[in-house]
Amino acid sequence: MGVDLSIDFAGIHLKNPVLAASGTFGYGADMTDFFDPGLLGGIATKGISLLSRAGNLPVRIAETASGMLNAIGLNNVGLDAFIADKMPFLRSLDDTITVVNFYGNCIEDYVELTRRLSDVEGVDLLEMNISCPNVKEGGIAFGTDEGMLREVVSACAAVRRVPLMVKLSPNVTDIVRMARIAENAGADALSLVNTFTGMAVDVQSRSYVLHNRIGGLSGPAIKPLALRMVHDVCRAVTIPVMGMGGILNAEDALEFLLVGARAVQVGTASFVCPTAMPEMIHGMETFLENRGVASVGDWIGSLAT
Amino acid sequence: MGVDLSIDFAGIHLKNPVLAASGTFGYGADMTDFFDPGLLGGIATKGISLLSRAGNLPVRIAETASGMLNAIGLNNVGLDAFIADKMPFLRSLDDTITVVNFYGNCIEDYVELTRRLSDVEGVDLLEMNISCPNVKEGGIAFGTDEGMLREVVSACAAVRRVPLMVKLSPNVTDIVRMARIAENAGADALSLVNTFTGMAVDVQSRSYVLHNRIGGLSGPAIKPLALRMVHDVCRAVTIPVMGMGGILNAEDALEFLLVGARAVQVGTASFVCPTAMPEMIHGMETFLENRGVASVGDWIGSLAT
Amino acid sequence: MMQSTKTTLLRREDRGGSYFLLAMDNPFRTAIRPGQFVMLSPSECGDPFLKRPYSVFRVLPPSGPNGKGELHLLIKKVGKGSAQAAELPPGTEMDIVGPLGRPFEIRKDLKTAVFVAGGVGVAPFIWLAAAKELRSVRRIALIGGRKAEDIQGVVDLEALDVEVRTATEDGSLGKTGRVTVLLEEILQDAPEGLELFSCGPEPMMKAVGRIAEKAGIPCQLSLEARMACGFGVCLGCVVKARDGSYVRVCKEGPVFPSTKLAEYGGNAGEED
Amino acid sequence: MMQSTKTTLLRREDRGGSYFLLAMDNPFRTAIRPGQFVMLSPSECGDPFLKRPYSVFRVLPPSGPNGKGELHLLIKKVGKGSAQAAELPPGTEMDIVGPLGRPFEIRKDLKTAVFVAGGVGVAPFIWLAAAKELRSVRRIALIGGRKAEDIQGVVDLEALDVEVRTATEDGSLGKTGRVTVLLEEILQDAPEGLELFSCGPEPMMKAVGRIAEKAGIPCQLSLEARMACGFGVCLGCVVKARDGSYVRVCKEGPVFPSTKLAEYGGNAGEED
Ligand SMILES: Cc1cc2nc3c(=O)[nH]c(=O)nc-3n(C[C@H](O)[C@H](O)[C@H](O)COP(=O)(O)OP(=O)(O)OC[C@H]3O[C@@H](n4cnc5c(N)ncnc54)[C@H](O)[C@@H]3O)c2cc1C
Ligand SMILES: Cc1cc2nc3c(=O)[nH]c(=O)nc-3n(C[C@H](O)[C@H](O)[C@H](O)COP(=O)(O)OP(=O)(O)OC[C@H]3O[C@@H](n4cnc5c(N)ncnc54)[C@H](O)[C@@H]3O)c2cc1C
Ligand SMILES: Cc1cc2nc3c(=O)[nH]c(=O)nc-3n(C[C@H](O)[C@H](O)[C@H](O)COP(=O)(O)O)c2cc1C
Ligand SMILES: Cc1cc2nc3c(=O)[nH]c(=O)nc-3n(C[C@H](O)[C@H](O)[C@H](O)COP(=O)(O)O)c2cc1C
Ligand code: FES
Ligand code: FES
Repeated sequence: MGVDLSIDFAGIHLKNPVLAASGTFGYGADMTDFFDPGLLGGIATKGISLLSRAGNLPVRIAETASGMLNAIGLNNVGLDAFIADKMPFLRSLDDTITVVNFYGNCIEDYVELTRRLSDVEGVDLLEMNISCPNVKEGGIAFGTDEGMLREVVSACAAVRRVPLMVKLSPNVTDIVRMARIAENAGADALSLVNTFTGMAVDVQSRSYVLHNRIGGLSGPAIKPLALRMVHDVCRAVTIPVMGMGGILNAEDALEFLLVGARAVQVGTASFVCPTAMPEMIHGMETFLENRGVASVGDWIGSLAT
Repeated sequence: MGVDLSIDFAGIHLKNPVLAASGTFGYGADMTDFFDPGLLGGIATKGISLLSRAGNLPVRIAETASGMLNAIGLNNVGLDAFIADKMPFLRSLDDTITVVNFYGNCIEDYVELTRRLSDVEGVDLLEMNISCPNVKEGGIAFGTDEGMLREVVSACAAVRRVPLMVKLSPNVTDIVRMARIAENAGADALSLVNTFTGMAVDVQSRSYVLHNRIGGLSGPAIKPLALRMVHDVCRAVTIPVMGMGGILNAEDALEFLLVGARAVQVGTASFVCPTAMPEMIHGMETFLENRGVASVGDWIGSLAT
Repeated sequence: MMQSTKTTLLRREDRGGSYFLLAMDNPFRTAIRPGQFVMLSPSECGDPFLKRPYSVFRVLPPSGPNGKGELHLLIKKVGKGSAQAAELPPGTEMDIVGPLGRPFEIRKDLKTAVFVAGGVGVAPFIWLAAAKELRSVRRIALIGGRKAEDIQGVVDLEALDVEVRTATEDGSLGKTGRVTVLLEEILQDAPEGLELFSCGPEPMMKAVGRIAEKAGIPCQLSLEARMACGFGVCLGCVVKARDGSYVRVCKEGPVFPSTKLAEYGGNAGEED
Repeated sequence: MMQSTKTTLLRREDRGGSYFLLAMDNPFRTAIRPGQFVMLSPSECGDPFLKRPYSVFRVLPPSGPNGKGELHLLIKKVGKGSAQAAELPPGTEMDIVGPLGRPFEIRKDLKTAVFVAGGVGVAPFIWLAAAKELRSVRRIALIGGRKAEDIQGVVDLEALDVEVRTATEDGSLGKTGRVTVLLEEILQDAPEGLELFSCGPEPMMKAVGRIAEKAGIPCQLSLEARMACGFGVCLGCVVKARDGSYVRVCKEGPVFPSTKLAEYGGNAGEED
């Protein structure tokens, strides 16, 4: 018995392909009451900016059918506090990789964050967030404008000293095109999808539910859309892809791996079920074992076509 | 008592703003067992092409969280049979408007369909489908390529003799841009959204669920995305907008009207609840009456900003 | 006349393995014909999103002046919806649409009706066997399945004086092997005025269709398909007809003459 | 220590109007402090998608050797989730996360505790009133609401020897007017070692905070916010602190000293 769940991802060893998604697991230490975060393949941190950010005014979340909108606005402690206060815990998780999600207002921010985070001990992978729909400045434009995408990825790739993963926005006509641009500009890996731009209004008060008016849709509602994008991108690039969007359980995670993702991130599911990730890891193991698949690597991309 | 639910839409009188969405109500006569289709504001037919089309191979549908994927592939009887066999019933519904959804493989097809449908007695509004994700040829490209959109809309606008509504694809980076292009090219109205491109795979069989591999996502799952797009487009154009995407009940419909749609279409809801539309019309009336809104026209676009 | 309405669950009966029977109020005004089905929502919330199609297993007439009569479904637990249905407490209100689809056709000159069922595919044959028009007809049910628990409906059919023969692949009940073995046996006797009625897994029905056509015996197949609406508007449930067109399982079917279908009978589908 | 676990509904008690009490197994190993809450999933399917936060109304100790103890919630039907919760049959298994959030703080020198509650905001005060540390403290509950049925928890509080005063806007029970009128009366007596504890609609709590700060009386407010997680990771539930930062209602709260909050007390929110 025993299925090998480990995988190589952009040269990094993952003991299993399940990571906590950025913005849904704090800085790794908030959910220790529920399970040992050291069980995870990795943890993607809340998006870090150079300076701390208070985020958007409330109301910040709205429930939708099989999903939720969030307009957190990249509320984070800022780079220095992150390194000083949050990295020690993340570093203490030996074989659970630390993925630092980061965000800038301009290319210079992104470059500086890449440079400085590359030097922080324990940072295994950088996840460049160019796709947050909840902040007014530059961020989102990098994710939807081809020229800006090329420029920011090239600039950061030039100074990275740990692998650089670019997190793609799903709010585009042709995500495969964006993926190729990021790959050609030097990205070591891709992650997708970030949230879809959406809105909720309240007929009782005749007003927007979110103070920010728009928010990002996540959760099972988006799974079919995310799966299609991950499928298409995996067929178009040679760098590894981390898939996400609406994954609730082992079967969902296995679907993303089946279409070619080498690992998955799990976000909203943790809100609904705090132990979703450890249960998912266990469920994947059982499923693969029952099917006689010896290693998760054999499952990845094995969709019949 | 009595709320005035009627509205003018592109010069057409709608007795109420609830229409059956294309592809979800056949040619109007299939659901008479459940309710009198003459109760509706209008009926959008299944997409008509010049020649009949068999559509895609099964499996054509897949259930998803709060939604479904379809890959019907514009299975339809073709223009001649539509006019001969299906229009008589639609024409018999006196004050329920007939919206003919149509689809071509090339500009010439669209132009011929526009020309010929314009002459058919009882056709009140043409709905140009340039956004079906389920057919391999031209269709989808018209909805996502700016140049092609401009060209096909201009060409059809030049020959239309009834109002021309362009149905926009949500699978674009900037739907407002597409909306403006359609408006400037001569569209009399816009409808949105068509379905979002998605995928389902089956981990048991390790294969695609849909024979067509990809399908269009509809149902409540997409409501927040559709609502944002309708909201943004309504603020950007002066022609009337018909909103749709995941509307299940009166509250959902009122949300689309609140952000500026002058009418709504209801699709997938009818599968889940065949009487969703008449119940919705009744519910809208009750809601507006309880709030002292005398006319649905006063509600439209009345979102507090 | 189709209705979209509500029904109340009266009781649930365990039928062994993953099978159970749901008895509910019959909410329909129109008589339900054998072979017709309903779309049932096993939950009051929106998850699962779509209703599920189930064949009508049995209808009990109203008892007493205000009785509504009962509608019975035989359900196999295979996924989310059926698992939820298996947990519903009596008294639950469920959304239901029906009666739907084209029923079995019963020829005037029918002398011997052979039902060929696989697993839960036996469901429509109880109501068919009970049809008035079949009372004076010889009725034989051939039921196949993987193991004993997959052989359902035997007591119900026998109570209606149907001759029942069974086969299981693991030999745990009846003949060892597939149900088609039982069918070949019947055909050797070549009874008069014979017609086949079949419902079950796709490969089984394809085989039955082929056998029937080779032997020149009329055969009606009750098909399954994924359905979104169940009443003809979504075009999601189609199957290829022999003329190359697509026909809707929910509307032109679920019951088709095997000769109408492209992939059942004839030379098609020899892969099994 | 927070737990994500399951609980079984024991019974539902109608409390008039749109209020009801749910009694369930207390599945938590950690003692629940007054002011803490749970996230409850009122349905076994994924609709509604998110859990709902509810204050702990009462905890009953385990009775008998294998007893688990009981957890009581007082719920007002306002939307989808609470409407579903109101229909659950006893025996239903529900997902629950808890105990969550920062409880009320009980000062050593507290002499008079005044609970100012609006509507279902009375919920946390039953468990607070029962706290060991408050046994020798004078406890006064001021409960306001629109009409009589909105005045909840009176018997429960009186059973704990709490002095209860009520006010309704329509005058159907107690004083006519808002609960703040009752509060002003209390403050005229200016009892010693006074502290306010308040929970209810936002405008009410803002008014209470203002009154408390004007009078120089400490005041703890139990806030509401839309929550996705309930345990600090989504950053969805924040409220503005007086220092300009955002604090999480689910983690730094739900109970805050009024002086910590930007829009409660001080000069803020005079719009009411
Ligand atoms: C006309 C008709 C009559 C039927 N009568 C009965 C009946 O009397 N008793 C009964 O138990 N079942 C019957 N079925 C089948 C029944 O509808 C399905 O078993 C049910 O929809 C499964 O729902 P679920 O939520 O339990 O499973 P799901 O979670 O939806 O699916 C479970 C698994 O089955 C697959 N699946 C689901 N539906 C289909 C399908 N139609 N074709 C192929 N694969 C599918 C899914 O991909 C999944 O792998 C009938 C179907 C039709 C079309
Ligand atoms: C810490 C805490 C403790 C609580 N304790 C209790 C309690 O003991 N008893 C009790 O009955 N309720 C309590 N609540 C409130 C309760 O969580 C909500 O009433 C519940 O989530 C509503 O869910 P629903 O599905 O019934 O309504 P929904 O359908 O979600 O919403 C109904 C309406 O209320 C609005 N709404 C929902 N939640 C909020 C919110 N947080 N703020 C503003 N508007 C909102 C919605 O927009 C909608 O218009 C508490 C909330 C918090 C944060
Ligand atoms: C509350 C919340 C906060 C998020 N914050 C971030 C963030 O800071 N940076 C980022 O790249 N993605 C962020 N995301 C997006 C998630 O990482 C993920 O891409 C998305 O939610 C889809 O996955 P899911 O459906 O599993 O949640 C956030 C999502 C949620 C719900
Ligand atoms: C089964 C099905 C078939 C459809 N066929 C068409 C079509 O022929 N032409 C078209 O423009 N849209 C078609 N649509 C899209 C709907 O008209 C509508 O735009 C979409 O489903 C979103 O609305 P809904 O969520 O209310 O279903 C179809 C949708 C479904 C579900
Ligand atoms: S299920 Fe919709 S047409 Fe058959
Ligand atoms: S509800 Fe998620 S942080 Fe408070």
